[in-house]
Amino acid sequence: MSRSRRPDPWIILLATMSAGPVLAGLVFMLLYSTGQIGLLAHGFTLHYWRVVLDDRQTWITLAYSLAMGLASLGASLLLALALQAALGARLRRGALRGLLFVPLAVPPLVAALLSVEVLGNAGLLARLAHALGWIDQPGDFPSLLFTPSGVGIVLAHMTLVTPFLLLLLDRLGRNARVADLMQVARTLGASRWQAWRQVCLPVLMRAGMPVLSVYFIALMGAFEVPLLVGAQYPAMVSVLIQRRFSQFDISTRPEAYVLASLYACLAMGLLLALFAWRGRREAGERAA
Amino acid sequence: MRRLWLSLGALVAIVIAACGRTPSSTPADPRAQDWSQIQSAARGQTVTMAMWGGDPAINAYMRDYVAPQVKRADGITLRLVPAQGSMIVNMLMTEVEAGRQHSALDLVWINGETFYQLHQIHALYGPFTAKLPNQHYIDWNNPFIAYDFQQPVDGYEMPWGNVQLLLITDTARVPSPPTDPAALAAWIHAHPGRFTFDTGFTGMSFLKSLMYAFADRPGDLRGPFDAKTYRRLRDKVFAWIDSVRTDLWHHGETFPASTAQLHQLFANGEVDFTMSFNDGEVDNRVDSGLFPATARAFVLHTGTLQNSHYVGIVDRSVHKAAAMVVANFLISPAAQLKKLDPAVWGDGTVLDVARLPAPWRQRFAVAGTRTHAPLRRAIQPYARREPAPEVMIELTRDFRERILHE
Amino acid sequence: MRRALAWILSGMLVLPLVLLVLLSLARHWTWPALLPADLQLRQWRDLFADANGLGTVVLRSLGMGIGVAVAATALGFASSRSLARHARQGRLLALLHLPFAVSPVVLGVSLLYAFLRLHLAGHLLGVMLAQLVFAYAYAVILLSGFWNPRARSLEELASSLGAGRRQVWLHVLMPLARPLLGVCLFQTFLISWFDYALVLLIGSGQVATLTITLYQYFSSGDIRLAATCALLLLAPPLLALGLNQQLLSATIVTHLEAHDDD
Amino acid sequence: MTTDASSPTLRVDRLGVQLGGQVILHDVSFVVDVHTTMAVIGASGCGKTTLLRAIAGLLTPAHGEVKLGARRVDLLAPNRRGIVYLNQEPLLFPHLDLFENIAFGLRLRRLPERQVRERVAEMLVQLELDGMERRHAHALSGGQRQRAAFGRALVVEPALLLLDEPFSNLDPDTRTSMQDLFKQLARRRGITALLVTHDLKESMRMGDSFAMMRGGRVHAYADRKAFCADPASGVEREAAFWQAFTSGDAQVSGCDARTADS
Repeated sequence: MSRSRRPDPWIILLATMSAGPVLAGLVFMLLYSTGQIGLLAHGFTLHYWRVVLDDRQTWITLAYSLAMGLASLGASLLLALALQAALGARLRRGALRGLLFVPLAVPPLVAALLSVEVLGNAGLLARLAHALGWIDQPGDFPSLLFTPSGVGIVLAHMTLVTPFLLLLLDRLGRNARVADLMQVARTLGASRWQAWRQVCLPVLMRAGMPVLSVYFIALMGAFEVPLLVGAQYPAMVSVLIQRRFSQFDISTRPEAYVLASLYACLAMGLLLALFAWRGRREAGERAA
Repeated sequence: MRRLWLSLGALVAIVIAACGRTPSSTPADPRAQDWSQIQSAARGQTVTMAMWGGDPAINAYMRDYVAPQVKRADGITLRLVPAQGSMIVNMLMTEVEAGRQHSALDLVWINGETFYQLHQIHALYGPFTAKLPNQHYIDWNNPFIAYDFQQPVDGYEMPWGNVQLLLITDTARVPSPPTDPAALAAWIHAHPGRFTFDTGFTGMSFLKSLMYAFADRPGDLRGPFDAKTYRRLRDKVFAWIDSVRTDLWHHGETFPASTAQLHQLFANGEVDFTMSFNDGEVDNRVDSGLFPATARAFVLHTGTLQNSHYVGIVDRSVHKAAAMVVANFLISPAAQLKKLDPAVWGDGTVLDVARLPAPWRQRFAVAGTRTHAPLRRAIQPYARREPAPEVMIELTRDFRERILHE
Repeated sequence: MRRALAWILSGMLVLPLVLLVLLSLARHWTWPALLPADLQLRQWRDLFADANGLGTVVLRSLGMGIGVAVAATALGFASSRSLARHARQGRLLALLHLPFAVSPVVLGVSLLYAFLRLHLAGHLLGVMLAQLVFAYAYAVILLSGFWNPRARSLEELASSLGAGRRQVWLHVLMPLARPLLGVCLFQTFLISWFDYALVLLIGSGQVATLTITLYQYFSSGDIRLAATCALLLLAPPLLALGLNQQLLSATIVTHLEAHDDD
Repeated sequence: MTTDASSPTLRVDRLGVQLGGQVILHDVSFVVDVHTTMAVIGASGCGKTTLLRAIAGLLTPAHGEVKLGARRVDLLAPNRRGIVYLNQEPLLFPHLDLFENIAFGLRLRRLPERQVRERVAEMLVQLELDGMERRHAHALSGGQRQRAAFGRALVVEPALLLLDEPFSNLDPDTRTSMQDLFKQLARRRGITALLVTHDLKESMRMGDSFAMMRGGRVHAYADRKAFCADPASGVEREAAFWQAFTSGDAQVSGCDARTADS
């Protein structure tokens, strides 16, 4: 392979298009939130940073986003694994195979709208419960949406993520020849459960880890679903940033930037740690 | 390799050039011109108007009626973009910060805190209303029109419509709705989970109406912001909320984020009340099938807010003359009459009918009949003026802190 | 047992679509009715008669999507080749994931100012450029899976048989990558077509797309009109699904997978 | 069949290649006479492939010259050198059928359609592949693919053909028949070729002249005799093995009967 000394313009484009906007945005937010640019700028100040760092809500929101991301991904993963274990090859046959793709055609905005209509207190499920005589009033139906527990957010995300994970697991399984490996385990005396638990699961998780972690970071920053079905409080971080950014009180804008910078650093940190870990893992495997 | 660099460079240049087109000179200030000069300057221009775009009825009025009219009569192209309230403040503020000389917006549909905030950052052009020929029909003595949230509009905003806050219920479920806070609280206790209000503009306006109910003196909320009075009344309102809280929808742990959500809850039958800051809306909603035919609007007899909404011209607009001509058309008797019809929009007029020429007076007298809300005449006695804009800002913040525990 | 479960799952997958169709046709559908009382086409009529004409909105969204897809795929294809040959591939790959990590909302609020400065905010082109950041990164990641040693050998073979740079791309690489390019075009189209956050922020309300319209109806409380919009939003991907499932199955992760295979 | 009169002598002069700071080729110099095949024998990892790729222009050498006749080609793009590089694996373009694969180079040269047809048809007959024109790569056997790859290279009448272990993936019978076919075609078309292999027999069968490669250095032999006489070439050991084998003394020589590929 040739490596000319001259920089490859496509690599420069690649770096500028991906890191450029992120870094430019970060620098801008840092300048703005320290009072060096903007309408409210009166010279360098750490006031807004202090306000946001002292605000309990900042930490609650970050923790909540982390929790929602984990819960959404974890629940989807559990469901996908359960479906895969329960349905096996049937997932790849007949109408179900095509139908599994349907949720991939649904944007988050529509998923959120649908969860309002299905999961709401007067939604389809509640009406079914009513028709079955289980409840009298919409209020009797358990509240799934707009609650701090975030059930609605998790459920809406599950509809979006699970089919994707099913496809992913299927593909990873075939790439890693999980079925063959499990057969080997069985001939070595493993029970069906042991084979799944000790061979299938670890192999899939190991292969799927990089993808899953990127997905987790993306879910942590989700916007449309928590905007439409999340509680007023606590809010997920994207929603809170947007809310602070476009509030009437224009003095909150620097605070929105502080929050956004904090979150951006957190997400970038996680991502880079993930890639560093992957790099090390690959290097380790090559060496071994 | 070099060719690639060149083409990448050219691409960037094209993008910047395509977007960077700005008018090279700023036209003369229309305030120094007479109306016919303004009209001829306006001809052929395009006016971009920011307005809330969520109501098909309003959209249809603007697109099918206003836009063709100004095109035909004045040669102006009206471009409507969906933006409202804080979004407009944000856009204009960001434009100022970014040093844009020419705003993307010309005309903005605003009131209350939006007006207050835009005024703060000097984003509005004015005074201009005195230049409009049709402003003679406006009753500037009406405090509901001349003051926007206790702030004199001073020619920086042109009144466009006038509305009053109403509660809406389904008479099939609630035959005789409660009309004061005490009765409402009793009803809530008797019907747990069936009442709530939203945390948006309308819900906060409902709370402001309650402040009027708890006020000792009628003048309590008049004039500039008074922190002491505000805190006293706020505490009473919060005490009222606390007293009913556990019997609110979802035990008062969460609230709908917007009137839209509240409407949806009401339409689904999840709660028995919703509210609207447009007294003509309920007819429109029944007509579109969202609300049941048995839906009725009513007012708290302890008073509900009435306010006007306005259009302002953006200070950095380069189409001020055309924006003024459009604004003038919006307050023409014909446009106002059309807007009054619940089938079209159902928005109250800002014109003083007594000042209109005779044929218009008759038309206005028979127009705007609605069947699902009391007539304006009947609820006018309960109308209260909007308190100072700081009340809204403070109340929103305090509500978030004290009730939502944010 | 398995069969029953498969049926239930199928039902759950179809139900949302049925629900959307019913919502778009329902006039009254209040608690506790399981089905709407009366169905009619009024919402559809209203929608297409509404402000600025929904036709324009759909065309604008389509145009944006196609523009973003073509640009992202073309630039991404070329860049992915360089990426595949770069010594620091892992690091560059991490860079490409950055926009997705910081999320569209954060990128939108932090770039609005710069976009305004460049006269890009509130313009179709500006929104497309912002979407391109995501679509391009996606395209590079997806397409870098194409440049395996085999593709490289074929490329070298063609050039050793006398094909010039342009001929290699035109007669060898593009035909070879065609299925993947199709997937990439479609997926990057969806990035733009489904986008809400960037249009909201960078578009500053001045670029009305289908998602913006949907949200507006939703936030005005008319979920029936919102559902009608939602059906329009689902139409292209569902249509594509009917034609070719591969178009939808590709994801941001195909590349990561490909790397684990190596 | 006409011989290509323009096919000149290949002259490689002090060619050096570094990859990642490591020296892969040290000042390699040798000459291949026109219309002859030089066989370079060497163990895997000795730099054989790098040598061919440097001559083909698929990587940039650190220094040195490559001349075809009087013309210096090392500064030209790979597609302008008139040198065809053939991989070990018979790579056919998967998006083209057999006919179009062979026609690929001719089409690049914009030959008239009639000529393309004639020359491809003729080549197909010589390769004994006639009747399979419309088949795609996956419908051909390994040997057929190998022949097709040859035909595709020969039909453009390259000034130089570079063969990188061309038959290593084939079973012994097919390999022998391919070697014969190549020999026959090379003679008939007056091909100048450079062949690298680790198979001693293959080099003996196919080479007109010989070289030995070890650790990035090339040693060219004056003639066949010199090649056989050099103990490093392994020819004598091989011969000794077979002699011992046929005389029933296999046990003794079996252990050191390894050819250069170990």
